[in-house]
Amino acid sequence: MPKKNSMPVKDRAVKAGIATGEEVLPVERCLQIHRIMVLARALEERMIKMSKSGEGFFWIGGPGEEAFNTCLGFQVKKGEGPKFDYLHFHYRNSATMLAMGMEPIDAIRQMAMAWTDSFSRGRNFPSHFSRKAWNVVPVSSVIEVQFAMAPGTAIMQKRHGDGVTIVVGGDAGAAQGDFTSCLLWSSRPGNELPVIIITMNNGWGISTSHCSQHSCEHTIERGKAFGIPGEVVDGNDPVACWYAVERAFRYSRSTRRPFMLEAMVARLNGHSSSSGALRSDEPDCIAMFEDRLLAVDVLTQSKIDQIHSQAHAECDDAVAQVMREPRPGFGDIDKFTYSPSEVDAVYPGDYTGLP
Amino acid sequence: MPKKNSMPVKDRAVKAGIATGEEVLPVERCLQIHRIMVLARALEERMIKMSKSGEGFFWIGGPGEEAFNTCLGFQVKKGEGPKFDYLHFHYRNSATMLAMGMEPIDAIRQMAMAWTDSFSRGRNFPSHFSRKAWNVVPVSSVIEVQFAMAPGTAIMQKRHGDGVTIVVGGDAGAAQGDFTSCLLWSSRPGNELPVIIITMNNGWGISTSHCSQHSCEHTIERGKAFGIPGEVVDGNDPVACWYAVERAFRYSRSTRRPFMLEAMVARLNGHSSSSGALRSDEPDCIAMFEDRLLAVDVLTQSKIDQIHSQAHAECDDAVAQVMREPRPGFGDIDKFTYSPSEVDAVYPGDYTGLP
Amino acid sequence: MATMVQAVRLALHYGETHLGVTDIFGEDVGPPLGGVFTATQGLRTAWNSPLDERGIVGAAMGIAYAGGRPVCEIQFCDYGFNIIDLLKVAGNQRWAGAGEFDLPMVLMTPSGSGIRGSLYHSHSFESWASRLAGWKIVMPSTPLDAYGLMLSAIIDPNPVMVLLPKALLRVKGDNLIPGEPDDEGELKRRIDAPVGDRAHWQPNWPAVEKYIVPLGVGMLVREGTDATIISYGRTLPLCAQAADQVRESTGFSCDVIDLRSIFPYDWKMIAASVKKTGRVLIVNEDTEVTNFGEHILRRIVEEHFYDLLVRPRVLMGRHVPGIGLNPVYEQNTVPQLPGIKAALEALAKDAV
Amino acid sequence: MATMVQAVRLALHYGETHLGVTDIFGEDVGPPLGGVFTATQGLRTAWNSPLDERGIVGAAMGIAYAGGRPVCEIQFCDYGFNIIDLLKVAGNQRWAGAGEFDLPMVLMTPSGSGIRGSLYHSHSFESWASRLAGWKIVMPSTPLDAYGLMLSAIIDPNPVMVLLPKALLRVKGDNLIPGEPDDEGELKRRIDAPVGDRAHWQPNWPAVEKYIVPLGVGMLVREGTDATIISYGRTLPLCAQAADQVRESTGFSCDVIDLRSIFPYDWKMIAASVKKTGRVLIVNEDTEVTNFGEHILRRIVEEHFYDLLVRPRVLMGRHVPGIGLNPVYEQNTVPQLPGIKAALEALAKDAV
Ligand SMILES: Cc1ncc(C[n+]2csc(CCOP(=O)(O)OP(=O)(O)O)c2C)c(N)n1
Ligand SMILES: Cc1ncc(C[n+]2csc(CCOP(=O)(O)OP(=O)(O)O)c2C)c(N)n1
Ligand SMILES: [Mg+2]
Ligand SMILES: [Mg+2]
Repeated sequence: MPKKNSMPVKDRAVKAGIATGEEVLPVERCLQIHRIMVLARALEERMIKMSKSGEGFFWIGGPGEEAFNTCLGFQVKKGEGPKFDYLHFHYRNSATMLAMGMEPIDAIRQMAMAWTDSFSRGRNFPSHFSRKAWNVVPVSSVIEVQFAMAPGTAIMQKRHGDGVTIVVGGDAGAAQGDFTSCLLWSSRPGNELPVIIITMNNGWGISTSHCSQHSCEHTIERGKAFGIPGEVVDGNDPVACWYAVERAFRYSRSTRRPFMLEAMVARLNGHSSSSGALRSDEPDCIAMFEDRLLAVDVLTQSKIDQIHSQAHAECDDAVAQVMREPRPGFGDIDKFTYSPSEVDAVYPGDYTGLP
Repeated sequence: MPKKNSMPVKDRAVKAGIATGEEVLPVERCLQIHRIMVLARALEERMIKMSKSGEGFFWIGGPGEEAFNTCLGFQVKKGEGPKFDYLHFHYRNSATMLAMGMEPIDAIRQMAMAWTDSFSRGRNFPSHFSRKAWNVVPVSSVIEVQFAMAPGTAIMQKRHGDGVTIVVGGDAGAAQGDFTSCLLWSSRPGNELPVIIITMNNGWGISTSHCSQHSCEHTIERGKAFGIPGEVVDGNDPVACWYAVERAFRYSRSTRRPFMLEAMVARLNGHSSSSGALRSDEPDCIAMFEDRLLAVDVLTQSKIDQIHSQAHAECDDAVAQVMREPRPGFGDIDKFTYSPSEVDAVYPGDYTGLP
Repeated sequence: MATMVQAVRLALHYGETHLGVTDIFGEDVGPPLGGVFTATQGLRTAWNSPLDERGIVGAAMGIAYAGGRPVCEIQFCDYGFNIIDLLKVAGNQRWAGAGEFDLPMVLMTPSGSGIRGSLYHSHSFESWASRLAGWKIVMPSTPLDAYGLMLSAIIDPNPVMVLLPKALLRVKGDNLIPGEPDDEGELKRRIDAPVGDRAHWQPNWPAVEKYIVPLGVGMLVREGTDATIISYGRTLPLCAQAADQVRESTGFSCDVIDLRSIFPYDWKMIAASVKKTGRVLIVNEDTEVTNFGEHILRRIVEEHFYDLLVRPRVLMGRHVPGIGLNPVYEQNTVPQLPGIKAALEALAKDAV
Repeated sequence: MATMVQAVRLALHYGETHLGVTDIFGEDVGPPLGGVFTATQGLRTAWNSPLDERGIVGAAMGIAYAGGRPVCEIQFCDYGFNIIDLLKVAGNQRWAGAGEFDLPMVLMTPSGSGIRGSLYHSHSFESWASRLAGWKIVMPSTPLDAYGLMLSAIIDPNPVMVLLPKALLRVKGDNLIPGEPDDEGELKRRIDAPVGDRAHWQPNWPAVEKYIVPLGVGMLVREGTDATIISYGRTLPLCAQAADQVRESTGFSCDVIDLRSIFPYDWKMIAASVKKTGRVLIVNEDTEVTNFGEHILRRIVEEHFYDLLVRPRVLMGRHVPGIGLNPVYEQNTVPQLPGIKAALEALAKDAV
């Protein structure tokens, strides 16, 4: 199990940065993370607005999870195929996608249900990503099924290179059997798998508190019986998140074994637009990070304001553009059902209605 | 969590008996247990014969689990309704049923698929018991679903008296999500349930070894994250089993909380008749117990032989009688589908075919 | 008049005060939310479960085995596809267990499209459910029927599934539930939890009364002579509307049957009407391959083939992997009023 | 000639040596057992999984996402009722995910009655499976078709489910698989694992060849002029036998169609035959409420109502909670030869 302070000494010493305990995150990295966090927040806020204005319908997303998700995204070994990392997300991972390089407009296209939505062609809810070039497998709304699939991608990765599988879910969802399936399948003796099993613990499943249903405070405790090490991290602290994610990646990538991470996060806009997407008074990881950046003069308030307004402008522009883009039409309903097949006499191409 | 030696001092001291460590099981109890173990074995062997002779088809059962199962059966608070214990068995619990007072002929009627089979009317596989008067809910072949149901009976018991729910499954089956559901639902904070969660660990799931699939040696380790105490017991030793079961009952009955028990047992006739029901060379709990009973002169070899032949004779007689009993007929196919209902216009009584 | 979701809440209240209901539970069913559709607000025996549908159904079975009368909820039927094995066991336990145990459990779940739910909040469940031998399945299309069917579901000592059409949950009825206050605003004030802090809120239940819609009894919502329309749930009011419009414009008049019970269904009512009209249109929104409406058609063909004057028709949802979020998808995936009307007009035009 | 289970084994061998199959897995699928029906003995890529059907399907999906070609097994389809949600996701992921990922996975599972399996080894799965949009579903009735369909299932880049009729798994075929040794004993010696110690056993695979049964193509196993019988799986040979006997005794001759593919089904073949004969008998053993055969009937009624000379018939399993172990239950729950013959004779007698 990796040690908390296993960060190379030089990183800690040579550069000034933001510190949590003995861990210091270099300034440039902090700024990079901050920018994505802000962009992610602006994106979500714009999408919430869309859900109220009728430019979209339903909203669900990740305000409050930006610190962790951004640190995760920057450290992914991004690419296509089993030599790269696979990502099995839940519906609050937009910051991870942005850190990996997604343009905000991509998310907005999905929110706007446009035909140009490359994740689902206007079919799926927001933050239900799917991108083959980055090994982001399709996000489904069915809580926790990604945990049943994650061992599969890791089985392939164990045979090719040093890619790892990342699977992310909520705290309430850990009640599903699939969470245990993931622990079990990732730890079969002699067949341990490089899976990073992540719980984003915001303390709630819709209206039901974690502590009312779960006797264990942290889901990583469930890993012990399977010999899976794990760590709980303050998901509001990008410095702590950065190094926790780094340790998890280092461990899984090198040992080819599973690791658990649990980020304690906020749910800043409630569960979804169904519950109003109202702002809660939980701690805000961006504001807190900005206080720290301001305190050591890494950023000024006016620079921060500028970053925010740039992010908002980028999202506004994206919405404006998307509103001019095509929507799906009647004839698009069957598309992408089947991949072309040389052995299918009825559907050699795509699905075309009943045989 | 109960201590291993919490048995009242008087029980240990006043009577001679068979000892395991500091635990001593009184002679009379030993003889009672031995008789049921032998009867259970004779019953299973007779049913295996039936599966080969055509008097029945498929056999599955509990040779190798008699020591534990008998000790369990004797300590059940037997009766109907939530004030008594509920039993959610797997398909190897015939010794428990015999210890509770079942006649061997009841099991044979099911094996023979007779209409007189009170458990399933000739419909289900052997050892798929169902007896309302004893709170034995119907056994299904679907591995581990009983673990999803067990919290339900315990919810009712927690409201009425001191009954506990007993749920039993195999080691391989603990891979199913339902096993975890049972741990989780039994340990909800403030809503802990009196469930005794039992794994009969014979090291195999059909042809697949436990250690090839499970990183934890014992399923009770899985309980720790849920705050559920547990104990592993040598399932071949009736003395150890007796007191382990006693501790489990005492804990769950008095604290109204869950407890885990894992009995390390043998699978003496393989998985089922599908794999031949051939005798394996694993340790035989009956032979071992008899050696101990012989060693302290509690039984003689001729008395043992007599007990065995009586048991076999009882089973042979039962088979002979069952062969004369009625079989289900064509008209019986729909029966017992529905309970009579005052609000159903189509099926006020039972099911009678399509509307 | 009460909405369907209020009607369900009133029925559950009647259930826990008069019919022995011991537990109403599921994800977010208890306080503070009282269900994502508010169906379980203010109920004395309502509680929140873990996010575990298998545990929910299993617990309901256990409670029913042990003498309780549970009503469990699957938050959306779309999340009931990992429990079919448990539903099968619930349906077969009595048959397989020589009738030793009754299993008086109710499973309620919102079903169908119409709430812009995208893939996982638009599924229909009745075709799957109809395959579960040992179960009884109902699906109301009005608040009053929801009340009466829920009471029957609770009273019946067998597993009963109550499918609630998502699209109709917030629609008001035309009839008062016996005991319901005349004034809608009053009902709302008395039984709808306030927005915001609910810590000290208590409902003030009206004294609703016993009202039974028996299982297996359909409702003839329109009477006519020329054709038979068979439907239920979300598409039922559309069928009634289509029938009215076609009758208005052409004089072609239809029996419109609201099945209400999917199983057992009211075969007598169907058969009598088909015999009378010789023209059949079956409408539901579940997917079109191996659909419950195809079963009804098979029964009609089997027993009334020679009574059919023209080709019978079945309108269903398309066999595609899901219903997409953009309205163009839903509009063109499941039957809507124009399509139903067109099918009816075509049926009317078919020469004998 | 190879049995169906041997044919499946040979196909999987061809798959892992020629078609890129990377993983064949499930409960007891790997050594030493090689599957409870021996379908996976001696295969290089076969391995044992935990007793967790959800994990099995999930792992197959993950493997397929990551460029592998998995064939996973559900030991009996009877244990596939807790995975319907995962199967739905497998079927909809491409549609919902803008076609980003293919999911070239095969799920194989024994289906149907006929092995004295009691409640949980006698279920049929095809009606459930046919409702899974995005999947392709096949069910062979001969070893050669099992071989050719399995190869197609492997080659097809979409999720394909191979339902293997339990009752026919040990039945020998009438045709050699290309590359199969002429001598049955030789085949057995070369590819069946010995009873007892298998630690050092290695199969000696014959050089079987590529042989494709395309998806969506039925097989006309009997040709006739008077009626059309549509079936598949266990009931198909019974239908052929019934057709032969009735033809022999009365001269009434039938097309007998072995669908082979449940979805997509061979509508052209069905339609052409129905048009020709005007008399229809559909036979399968799945339960009779919301049955896939009822879907086929609906298509026929929809498109060939006026071609039907007499009332079409569907024979199916009874809507009861299960198939009991005593043979009286199975005999009278699912179609058997006498019942099929009787139905055919009745169809023949119906006046035009
Ligand atoms: C299988 C399933 N059951 C129920 C739901 C409805 N649902 C959507 S989100 C949610 C709560 C999830 O809580 P958690 O796992 O903690 O994630 P969070 O939303 O808090 O990030 C529920 C019950 C679902 N999507 N899938
Ligand atoms: C859900 C399910 N999957 C598969 C099976 C087939 N099956 C029957 S017993 C068995 C092995 C069970 O092993 P274990 O749980 O250790 O119990 P044991 O038989 O060893 O007592 C399997 C795979 C089943 N009955 N149910
Ligand atoms: Mg949460
Ligand atoms: Mg075992």
